[in-house]
Amino acid sequence: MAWLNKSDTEKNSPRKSLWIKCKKCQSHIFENEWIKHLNVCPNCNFHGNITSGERINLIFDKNTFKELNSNIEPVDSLKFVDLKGSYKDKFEANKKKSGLSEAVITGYGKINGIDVSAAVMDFRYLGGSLGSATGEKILRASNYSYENNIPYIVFSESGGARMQEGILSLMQMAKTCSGISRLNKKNIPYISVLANPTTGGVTASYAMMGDINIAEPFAVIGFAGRRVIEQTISQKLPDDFQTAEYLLEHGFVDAIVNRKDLKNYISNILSFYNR
Amino acid sequence: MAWLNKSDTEKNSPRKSLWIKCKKCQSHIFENEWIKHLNVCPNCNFHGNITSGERINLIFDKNTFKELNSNIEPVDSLKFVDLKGSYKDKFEANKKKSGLSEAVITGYGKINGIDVSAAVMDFRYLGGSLGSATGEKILRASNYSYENNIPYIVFSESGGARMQEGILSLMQMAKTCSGISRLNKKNIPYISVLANPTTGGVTASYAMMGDINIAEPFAVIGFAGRRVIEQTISQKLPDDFQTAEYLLEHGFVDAIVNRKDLKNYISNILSFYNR
Amino acid sequence: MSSKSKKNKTDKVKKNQKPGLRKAGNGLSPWEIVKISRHPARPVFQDYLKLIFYNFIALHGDRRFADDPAIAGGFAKIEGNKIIVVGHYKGKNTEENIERNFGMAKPEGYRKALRLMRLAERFNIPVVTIIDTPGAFPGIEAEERGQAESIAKNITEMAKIKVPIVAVVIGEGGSGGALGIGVGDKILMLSRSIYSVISPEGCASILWRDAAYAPDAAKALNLTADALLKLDVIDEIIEEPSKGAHTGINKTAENVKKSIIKNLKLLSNLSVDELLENRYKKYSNMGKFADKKTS
Amino acid sequence: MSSKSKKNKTDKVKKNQKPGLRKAGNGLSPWEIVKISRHPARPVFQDYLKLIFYNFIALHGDRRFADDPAIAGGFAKIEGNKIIVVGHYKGKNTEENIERNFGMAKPEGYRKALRLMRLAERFNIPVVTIIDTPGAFPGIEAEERGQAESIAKNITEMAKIKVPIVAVVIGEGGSGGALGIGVGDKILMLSRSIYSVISPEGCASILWRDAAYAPDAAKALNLTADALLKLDVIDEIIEEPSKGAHTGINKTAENVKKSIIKNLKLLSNLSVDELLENRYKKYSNMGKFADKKTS
Ligand SMILES: [Zn+2]
Ligand SMILES: [Zn+2]
Repeated sequence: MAWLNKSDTEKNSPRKSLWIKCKKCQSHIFENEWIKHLNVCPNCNFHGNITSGERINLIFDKNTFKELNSNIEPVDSLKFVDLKGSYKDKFEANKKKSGLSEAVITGYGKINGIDVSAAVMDFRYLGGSLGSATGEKILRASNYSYENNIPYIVFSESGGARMQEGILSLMQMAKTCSGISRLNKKNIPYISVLANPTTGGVTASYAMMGDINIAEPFAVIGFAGRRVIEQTISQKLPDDFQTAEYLLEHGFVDAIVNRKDLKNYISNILSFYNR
Repeated sequence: MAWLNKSDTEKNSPRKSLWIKCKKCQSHIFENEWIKHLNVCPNCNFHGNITSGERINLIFDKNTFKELNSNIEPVDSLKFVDLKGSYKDKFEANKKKSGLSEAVITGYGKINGIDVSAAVMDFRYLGGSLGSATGEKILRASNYSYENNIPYIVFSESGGARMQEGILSLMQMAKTCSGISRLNKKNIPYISVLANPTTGGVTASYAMMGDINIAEPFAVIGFAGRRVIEQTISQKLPDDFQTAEYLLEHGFVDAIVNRKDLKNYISNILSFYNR
Repeated sequence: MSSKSKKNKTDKVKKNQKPGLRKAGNGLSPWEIVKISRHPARPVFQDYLKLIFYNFIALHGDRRFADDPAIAGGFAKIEGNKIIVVGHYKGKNTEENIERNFGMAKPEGYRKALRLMRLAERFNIPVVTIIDTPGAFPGIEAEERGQAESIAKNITEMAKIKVPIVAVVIGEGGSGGALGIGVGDKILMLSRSIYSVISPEGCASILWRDAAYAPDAAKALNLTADALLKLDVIDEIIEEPSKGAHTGINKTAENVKKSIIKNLKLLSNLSVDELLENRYKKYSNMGKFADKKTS
Repeated sequence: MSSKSKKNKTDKVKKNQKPGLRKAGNGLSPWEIVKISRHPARPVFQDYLKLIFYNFIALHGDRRFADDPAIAGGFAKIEGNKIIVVGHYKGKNTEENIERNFGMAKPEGYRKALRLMRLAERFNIPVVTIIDTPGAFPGIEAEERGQAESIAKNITEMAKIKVPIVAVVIGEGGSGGALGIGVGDKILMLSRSIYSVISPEGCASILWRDAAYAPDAAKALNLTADALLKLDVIDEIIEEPSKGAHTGINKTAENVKKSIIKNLKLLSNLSVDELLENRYKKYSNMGKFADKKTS
């Protein structure tokens, strides 16, 4: 659970601490308690990140999830180098640290007995960013739905497009959506689950295109970054701006569902699919 | 031109006057001048009503318009009687006065050489209201487009559904739109021209469903009546509320076109149709 | 095909529904029926959601601007049938009514309804709509966001929805605001509900120049279920107690359920092409006019 | 089919475009090209509307909320070809830019664009999109009306539009705001225009923690036409004067016209099925990744 330290606890809290500090209410939660609650704050219901593996365990019937295309990995096609070094070094370090070879795990499995194809993003790997390999895996997963006539589900948790791949990352928006477009034509249901955070190019592509969009409580979901908007308007934004609750009110998500209820919620919806 | 007296001049101005008072700027315009300008105020560009016959002359190539279904007329199926008498008496009086047998003339013709089917509403007849016979004629006109694969154009000028036919008038919204729906499926272009006024059930059905919606300047276009809304909100509405200009700003009409330019504007659009 | 099934329907009505139909009008004036249709205790959409629908999964939002609380909808089951249900959502008390805008929808409500109906197409399950509204909301923001466009769009698109649509008027069928979710293959109506092109008060204030003539207008408008059945606008009257559904909620709900199930079954036998062709014919036959050439 | 035509294209590029491609990069750093792409005198959409399009009929509105002045579009002709043209509309001066929001569209702009593309389907004429935006507008109202949804929807729907789509980047191709009207069968780019996932300044302030590193970011991002052609993201580079289109507007416009016409002709030979299949293949092939199993 080393990743928890990065993504859900204060970076400067010492690793040895068994307390997790909730990002939202700032309560200190005993680590076991936090994990027992599926990384949800028992005090304020803030939903922290969970790993793709944990998500899969949570959603899929035991031993039914079969990963596909794990062999697809990024390349540093632009030889991108910034202040902190090369993209290649970065994704290799991320791989080492997270044990993941991309920001998404894709495959198929059963949810309360219903067959689906799925893509599960993982924030640990480069902030869940959308690169070429990410896009390839997500498209292949939707094509698996297309070919097998089974519903498609994506769990998003992403900072957006992966800058280090330049325009190629932007094009993954079109690539993944071309897959969604095919599902639409064939009338195959697509459910998008938006976890905290889902922003930028991921929100502006497949994550917002669900036939049904489901958000986790308090998830930040938006296109432009908060800071960018505050610069544009030269004033502070309200606290609830770009939250799941804000998006529900503005008509962009169908429901906000607690993590513990998500599996049954999804399978309930899928049970209505009649083809 | 007796109707001008009712619809475009002050009712209490004596008929013998050769002056038309503009509804918008209140200027007194010499009648010949008014007619020469196609019933448009030379002072403020307010577009007054024109008869269906004048509209046809204005839009269609000479002697190309052929009327269809002129035999369709209203019946007083509800035996509707209000304070002023029966619906039957009312529409018969309207027929006598206007020479029209319904609030719409339908048929086909050529616009700068392009074949179209068209419905031209006429405000003189019961305020251009939508009754069963109106709806039947409008549906038949769209079906003429459907069967002959030619574009469809409706010129609306209507106070809305015809109350004296009760629910049957409401159902004409669904009836006329079922015709538009068929045109959509067959990808046959439908142009809606909205003249002053186009309100209520006519706006909330075929008039707003144009692939291209064109409004005449200053035309009042809306769903709920001004007075009803003012009662709801207990305050006066701004002057431009529900005008063509307001609708353009809010994204509901493609263009505001002067009456004198309308024929060429429409034929320019139709010249792009490529089937 | 359409006219045949229409005939069947009419026959059935004559055989089975006539007594109810007569009872519907029996002893009650149209204005009394108007008042029953608006009775504060009259069961509303959320009552039926509890009584006859189950596994309801509420879905939200028009994906454009907002989620309109005046219209609710989502997946639901009714006697084992998977459906999408969409309806006007009046409140049960003043507070709820203010929140729900008295069931008066804005454009985002109609757009949400259309989105859900298209979802029904994707999932290949029928649509049931529940109509109960004084009318579409007559406010500035509704006009400025396209009240007319949203209703027009729904009416036009509902003609193409490739799954069966059953519409049920349970209270007030208020004009375009009702029709905006009302273009169905079958239109059912509770015997004390109304469906009208304009409210009796509105009609009276225009044609009688005094809203106090509403009872006269109610009579003239032919807005009761039995009048509408005679006009071939609705397909079936659903029985409710003589004094109104609120005096026998469970029995009324049971009748509503039976009628919905019966009609869903009838429609399920049709192919998509037949369904859409019948729907087109149904609406193309709406209205009464004279054909002077042939008459 | 797609890979074959891709090969053909690549061959052609190798034969005909290489000199231009070389010239494009020649002597100019990516950052200099960024500055040229944003030059205040650089021709914008309305210049091309005057120079290469004619019979333009502007159409307005998203039929939902507003008409966004940051995106313009309508019917037009180009060398005898009937098309729908849609593009970002930057102003020619500060006043116009404020009115047009500097070509930064809001959701209603993208929704208008989609409406017009569907109109092209109805009229059966191709779509030409003109891309020139710093990005989608990053403001509260844009977020609250669904900036993300509107772009996502366009990208998804453009994959299905049943007529050819040619996209031309004439200045700034700013991220999702560009892609929102940029999913074409052919993507053309002026040699001094840019197309990037993020502005160099934005990238620098995140990855270099200082916007002053924008020139470095510009280089790293590979945002120039020649870089994008090598990455198989665009199909063709359109020549412009070395110092920028504003130093030779007429000649540049002529080149843009020729390129559009050439590509419209190529696409007009395809059936709708081929067109959509090729479009799908084009985008499904976007990106570079390692397949560890096969490599
Ligand atoms: Zn907390
Ligand atoms: Zn005037």
